[in-house]
Amino acid sequence: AGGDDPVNGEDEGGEATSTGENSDANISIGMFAVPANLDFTTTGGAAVFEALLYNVYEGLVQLDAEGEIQPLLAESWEISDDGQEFTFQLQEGVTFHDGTEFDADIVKFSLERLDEWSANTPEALAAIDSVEIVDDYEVTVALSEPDYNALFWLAGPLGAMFSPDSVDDLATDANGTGPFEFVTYENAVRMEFARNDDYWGDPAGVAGVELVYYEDASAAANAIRTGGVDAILRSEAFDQFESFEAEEEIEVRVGSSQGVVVMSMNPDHEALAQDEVREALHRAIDKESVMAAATAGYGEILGGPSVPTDPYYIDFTGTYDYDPDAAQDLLDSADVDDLSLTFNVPNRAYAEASAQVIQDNLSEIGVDVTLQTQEFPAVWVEENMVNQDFDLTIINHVEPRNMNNYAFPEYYWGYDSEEARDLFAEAAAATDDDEYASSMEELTELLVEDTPGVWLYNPPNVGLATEGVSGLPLNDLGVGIDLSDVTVSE
Amino acid sequence: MSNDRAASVTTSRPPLTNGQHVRRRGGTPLVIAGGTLVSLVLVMAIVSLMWTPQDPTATDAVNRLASPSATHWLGTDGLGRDIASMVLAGSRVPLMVGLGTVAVGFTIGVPIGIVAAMTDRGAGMWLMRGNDILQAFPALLLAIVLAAVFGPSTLTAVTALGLGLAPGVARVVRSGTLQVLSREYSLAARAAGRGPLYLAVRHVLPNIRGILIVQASVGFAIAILAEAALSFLGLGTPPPAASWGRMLQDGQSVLQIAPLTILWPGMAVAVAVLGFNLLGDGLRDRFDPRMDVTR
Amino acid sequence: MRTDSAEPLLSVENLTVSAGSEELVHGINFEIRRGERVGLIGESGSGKSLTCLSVIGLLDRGLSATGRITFGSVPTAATTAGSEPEGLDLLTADENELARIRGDRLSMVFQEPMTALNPLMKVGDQLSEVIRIHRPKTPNVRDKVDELLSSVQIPDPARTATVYPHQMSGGQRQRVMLAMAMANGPDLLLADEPTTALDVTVQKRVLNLMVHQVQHAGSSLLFITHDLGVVSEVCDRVIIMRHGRIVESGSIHRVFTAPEHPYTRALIAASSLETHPTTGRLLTLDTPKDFEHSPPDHSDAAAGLPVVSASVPAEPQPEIEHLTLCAESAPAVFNTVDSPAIRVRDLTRTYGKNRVFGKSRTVQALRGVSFDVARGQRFGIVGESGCGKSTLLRLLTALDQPTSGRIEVAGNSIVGRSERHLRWLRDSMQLVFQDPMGSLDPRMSVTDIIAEPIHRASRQERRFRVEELLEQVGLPISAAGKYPHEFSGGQRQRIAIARALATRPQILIADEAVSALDVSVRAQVLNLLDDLVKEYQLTLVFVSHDLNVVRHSCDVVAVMKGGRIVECGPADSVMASPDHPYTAELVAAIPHVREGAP
Amino acid sequence: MLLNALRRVGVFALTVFVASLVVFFLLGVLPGDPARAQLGLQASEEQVQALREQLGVDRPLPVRYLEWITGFFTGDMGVSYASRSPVGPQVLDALQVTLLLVLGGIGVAVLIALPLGILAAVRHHRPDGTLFSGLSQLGISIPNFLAGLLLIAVFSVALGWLPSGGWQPPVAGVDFLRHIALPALALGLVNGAILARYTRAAVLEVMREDFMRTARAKGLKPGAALVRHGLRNALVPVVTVTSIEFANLIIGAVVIETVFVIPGLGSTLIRAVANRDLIMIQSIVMCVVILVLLVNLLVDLLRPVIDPRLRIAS
Ligand SMILES: Nc1ncnc2c1ncn2[C@@H]1O[C@H](COP(=O)(O)OP(=O)(O)OP(=O)(O)O)[C@@H](O)[C@H]1O
Ligand SMILES: Nc1ncnc2c1ncn2[C@@H]1O[C@H](COP(=O)(O)OP(=O)(O)OP(=O)(O)O)[C@@H](O)[C@H]1O
Ligand SMILES: [Mg+2]
Ligand SMILES: [Mg+2]
Repeated sequence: AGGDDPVNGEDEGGEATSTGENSDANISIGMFAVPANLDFTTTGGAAVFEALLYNVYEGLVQLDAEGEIQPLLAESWEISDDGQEFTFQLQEGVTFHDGTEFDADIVKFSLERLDEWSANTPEALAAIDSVEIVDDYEVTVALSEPDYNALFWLAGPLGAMFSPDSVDDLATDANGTGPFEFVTYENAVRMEFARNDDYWGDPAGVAGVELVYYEDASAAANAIRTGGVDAILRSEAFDQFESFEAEEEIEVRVGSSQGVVVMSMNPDHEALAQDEVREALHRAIDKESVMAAATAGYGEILGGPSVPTDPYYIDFTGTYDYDPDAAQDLLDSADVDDLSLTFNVPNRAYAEASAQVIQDNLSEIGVDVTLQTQEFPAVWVEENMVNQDFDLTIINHVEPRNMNNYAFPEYYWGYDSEEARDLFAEAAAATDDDEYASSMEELTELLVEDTPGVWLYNPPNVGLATEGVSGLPLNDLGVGIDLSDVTVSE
Repeated sequence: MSNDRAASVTTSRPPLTNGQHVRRRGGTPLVIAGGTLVSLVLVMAIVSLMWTPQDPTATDAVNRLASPSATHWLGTDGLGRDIASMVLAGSRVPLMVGLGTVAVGFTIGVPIGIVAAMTDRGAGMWLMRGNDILQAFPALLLAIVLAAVFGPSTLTAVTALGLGLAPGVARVVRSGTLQVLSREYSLAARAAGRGPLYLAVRHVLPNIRGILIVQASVGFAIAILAEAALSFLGLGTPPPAASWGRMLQDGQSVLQIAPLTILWPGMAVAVAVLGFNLLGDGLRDRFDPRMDVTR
Repeated sequence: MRTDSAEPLLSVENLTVSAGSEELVHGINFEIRRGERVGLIGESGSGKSLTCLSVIGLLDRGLSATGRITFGSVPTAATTAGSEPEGLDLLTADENELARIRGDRLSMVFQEPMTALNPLMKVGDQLSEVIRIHRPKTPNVRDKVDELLSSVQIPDPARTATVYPHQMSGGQRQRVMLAMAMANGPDLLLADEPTTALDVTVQKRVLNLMVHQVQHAGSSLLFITHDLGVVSEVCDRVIIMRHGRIVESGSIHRVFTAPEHPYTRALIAASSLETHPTTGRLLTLDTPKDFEHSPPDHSDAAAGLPVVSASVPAEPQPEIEHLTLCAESAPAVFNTVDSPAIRVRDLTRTYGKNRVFGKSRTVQALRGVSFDVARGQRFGIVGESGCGKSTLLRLLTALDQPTSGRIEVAGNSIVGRSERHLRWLRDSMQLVFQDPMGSLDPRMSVTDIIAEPIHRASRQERRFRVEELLEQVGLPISAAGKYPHEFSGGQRQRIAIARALATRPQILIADEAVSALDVSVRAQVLNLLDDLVKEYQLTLVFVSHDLNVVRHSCDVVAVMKGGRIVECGPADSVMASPDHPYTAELVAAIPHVREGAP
Repeated sequence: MLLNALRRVGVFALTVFVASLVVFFLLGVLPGDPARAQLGLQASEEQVQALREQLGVDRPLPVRYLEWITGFFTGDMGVSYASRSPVGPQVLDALQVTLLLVLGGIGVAVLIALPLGILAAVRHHRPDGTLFSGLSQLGISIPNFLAGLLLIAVFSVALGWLPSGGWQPPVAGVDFLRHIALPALALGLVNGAILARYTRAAVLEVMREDFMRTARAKGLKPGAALVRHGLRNALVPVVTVTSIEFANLIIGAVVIETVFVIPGLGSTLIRAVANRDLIMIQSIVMCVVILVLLVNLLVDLLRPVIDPRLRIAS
């Protein structure tokens, strides 16, 4: 099948179809966040599954471009009234790239294997109790308690279907049912896919995909300028978008992401334990400036922990608007002066830029902030998430619906609220969208009021595409980047 | 193990006594040019301690990447900070790194070199072996690894760069010391009943002073370049301390649209390095016109 | 071959060399005729080299020569057949013209045999190059090279042609240089102190060769040296320079027998270590008046110096035996006395150690030396370079440890003692070195240098002592605050001597203490040493490669060769009737100012 | 001579051994947990512990050292913590890339340095000689990554002549050359300037030598004397410096690779440091150290070839 020829970045000639699309074309796409290896069951970070899910691996369901759950390997499903049983009807005639047939055994195998996952939030599907094979193409997934989010998580990496024979070398090879076959991954340099000609659904629009990895936004921007790549996803060269927009050949596509850039305030710190102090800090920060520094103004200012694409999103931007005087008053009323804080900053451009603006902002209300840059992920994770040794820290939580982490008191930001936990449980037990959304909205309000962190902004998902490239996904939904619709025209 | 041989081949020539090579006090224009540039940087650093046009850490995201104006003489950077102020204040870190590097390098290298020369056969040989091993770890490599071990900071950079400088210093000091020790005045001092410490302090150090000054000057230049490279890799001076290397790193992403953000710190680095190099060259000509070129 | 010897080959008119605005050579004039050998003498810095380099056009950049240097008067090379009969003005000639004659009609031998050859090129190739440059079509250049090498008496020329310069001894290299210069049978050979870096015995051989070659090829020779003895053996005519001027010139015979200029007279006196007939002191440049009235008797100078009776210490001296090392292996003990100041027995010193990897290379610098030095004796050691003189002195002063053997100073063994137990030795024994510049730390003031051996003393005491010493060595008190570079060679050696005397030692060891000095200064320093030895009642161990000097300054002389003492006895007796063949060779090699020149 | 060479090789081996100890124990104290770095934010302590055991990072250091060092020299450098694939091939691939880049850099440097240095020396008393020295002085003062950025800005972004980054293996032919051109230039420009300075100094030094005067006295014109006698002598120190420069180039390559997105040792190292991929870091640092020592050794062995004075063992 498919991968006959290595892809090398430039559009090769091929037969043009009547629509002007070249189905023999190869496309090379610049990417950020380098996968350490191919095993997203044990390797953290979005980089791995982003590339593989929906392209090489598939799950029972998927998220469409609007974030709605759609069938994939499951043709259809039913949810029991108590919300504890999901019955899936499976696609027939689906095979893995190595020829293994996809059936109910695979589903049972894959979902039960979630116990062995050590990365990418397997606990989100902790409610799964058992997987029953009804027949070859029907399975029932039983939950121990209702979980309204279960389908959503099944649409993500946790729902990926694996062939039992290939789970031993997940780190170095990928065998799925998707529209692309995995060809090669040159560590941190490039990953290559070839079209799966035996795909059960609509075949992919290009013959081959090359994902080229960059650690540096401007290096990638230079590459697309000079024809090194045809497109870039997740571009962070914000300052260059303007000049790209002025150019004919390159299209700048600004979409949304699931990311929440949040500055957490450690409640173990004496002063930060006080509501007034946290609120003061929140109001002292000019989020517009922060976003201007971090993303050149692209993205959405946040007032709360949810992002606009969440079904329960409420705009809280007005709640703690930038007001240094009010912040100063708050501090005074809390009787806090000479506040000095250390701010652990992961060594990522957005974080360093944001932190410097914040430091400057806070100095205006007399809060002395010391920046401490830490390598991400190794040091930052250890110091902040494991040891919880910080006063302030900042990170972009990219996983979808990351607000759920406020349910866990042991999570690094140490938010511990009985009320919030009850609301989470209520939302999980919801049986319809409205019920779910209203619980979550209530929860959001509570969080905003408690303000355990300063939600800064929701970064954009910016793609750059050269002329003739179309079908690139616009939004980042925190699942796989579906490249099957990408086409290249003459 | 390698360089001494070349040194001995090139320097073991008998002294020129027939007056054809009259030693001139060379290098004055170089010293003046280098000295001027170095002073310029020093003055920048000192002035920045007391005054900068703007607060170099004050961000102003609305005015980011502004062109030069009356308030922002050289424009602003990606966070809206005043580039002129940052260039001024940014001279402190490289100078400190340079000073620290030279201090560390000398504190380690000079004693090693002198002791190795004085105990040439026994302990000295092993000292130089150790030195060779240290020399196989290039300074920047050390810096990267140390930054990984202890986290990136000026201190780790200084330590690593100093450790990287030390073996070279030790070598030069050793060969200089050997030369001093081979002079009859050293023998005379021993015959006068003077101990090794006296010899080191009264004869060796004053006579290798020239070489040391040259090494210091060159060490400064190297340290400034290395600091810039480390900061560029994100392993040097962490924000918000202004440093030219960081400015270059920050400016890299806006090179196309605001080349000035990179031009100024780039020029500052070049001027400082040029200054120290010229000074070093000039001083080398002055102190030691026939110094072994391999170091 | 060339007949017209009356016509000058080289004529230098009003040659002035200056460095910027500073004039270094002040309008000198001289001529060299065909086949003539002219010596150019003068103290260091008098402009000899500059004159010579001006002729060949290789002055350093920054120096400029004016005047006129005419070379040759016959049509130059075959290439410029019908050209002017006029000689070529070397100062105005362009680089091409000069390159054509250099190495061909005009060639030069430099002073330093160690560095004048390209270290990376085989000797044969360097020789053949000079032939090929000027005679590109010469057939069998290889044979020619062998021939040249054997003409300068290099054994096994074919093999020698394939070695690198560093594999040859200094004398051999200098012969290669000579062969190179003579390769194309030049009209004029310039030789700038070609043998000062060589041992006397080697020097003698090279000089003989040079004269022979020049005579054989009918070339003229301009020979630069500061050694009158050498020039008188090599040249027909001599030019004497001082401070960039020619003070006197004439035939060897005339100049050496009837010098006109006082400087010439002084120079001659100083270089042959003449003593004042009444005081017994060496004649120096400072005392020209003294000997102007009593012209020196040269036959005396050549035959033997007046007895040094005046400087012999008052105390009775034991009888000194004149011994010779008979068989190579016979362990001889020389100059035995009772209760000597220094007693040395079976002293050996081997350099080089076994190494972890590779084979060991050792040098036996001393191979069993035994002798005594009596109290108050002046003990001289002579021998060619590398025979172990300095090694011996380092052992005597406990600056180095012997491989085996015993050394006693005043009855106490000094071998294997730690520095702490040698304090007394440091106080009672001091050293003066060869190189007056090298033995003084350029970064220390004269006071600090002289006071270096004085350990526990107040500032005041120190200053007193330094001033006292300065006076004794004949330097003004004002010298105390100055630095070594502000002094001349002779003055520097005085400082070094002052330092050596600072602790009022009983034994003074002098390692080639006057070898680096000009003849004119040498006499002053030797006089000073004589005085001080008397005044301080010193036991003196005096090392030199110059037999004349040792003979003047010492009672006893030991001749060393290859790490052994081969002969030892009263200075005069050893010089007058050497027993050992090597001593005989040394004595014969001393260049003498010739009397009746041909 | 052979013995001497053997001795040097022995010393080299010993040095490598001690260096490996230094590398291993220095990195043995790295903070940051490789297992944690890999599993990401949400993994539980038990999972992390399990991975630690699986990776063997919980065993005593000496055991790990022995395992690592024997593995290193038998080609089995272990399995990377991050990529879970054998380190050996990855390091070798990266090494190959870096070596090519460094060789390219040396090539450029030498091409720049020799003419510039020689001209600057020969004409040091003229304005153009001063200009050449000035040029090389200026070249040294510019950080190589800045040179790289500027080269990209000019030759790939503005003019579009060459790719802005990336790498192609030599089999790609022209494409390989197109990709290596700018990084090699960026590396070589700066180091060429340094080398030019040394070349100038060496040539100046040689021009003062007595044997150069002898050559002139033989009838050689100044140019011919320099070519026939001077350059080879000047080469001795220049070769030594080139070896030192080689170490600098490897390190320069670390930065240049980052600028030009080249998958060499440098970028691999930086990433391994970020991942706390100990085995990877160790192997790379060890490779660099061995490379540096090897170049020193080669130069040591080479110098006697150029300089006969060094041929006698001492
Ligand atoms: N390149 C130069 N620049 C300036 N002054 C020089 C230069 N070369 C020589 N001199 C000076 O010119 C004078 C004469 O030097 P020259 O070399 O001719 O002396 P010399 O008679 O050969 O002495 P020696 O016996 O020591 O060789 C000395 O005072 C010397 O310092
Ligand atoms: N430190 C040393 N290591 C190895 N060999 C040495 C050392 N010092 C001297 N030698 C060798 O020992 C021998 C004797 O040297 P020494 O210096 O005693 O000779 P010298 O008679 O003083 O000669 P010169 O007249 O040249 O000063 C020489 O062959 C010399 O090469
Ligand atoms: Mg001279
Ligand atoms: Mg000696």
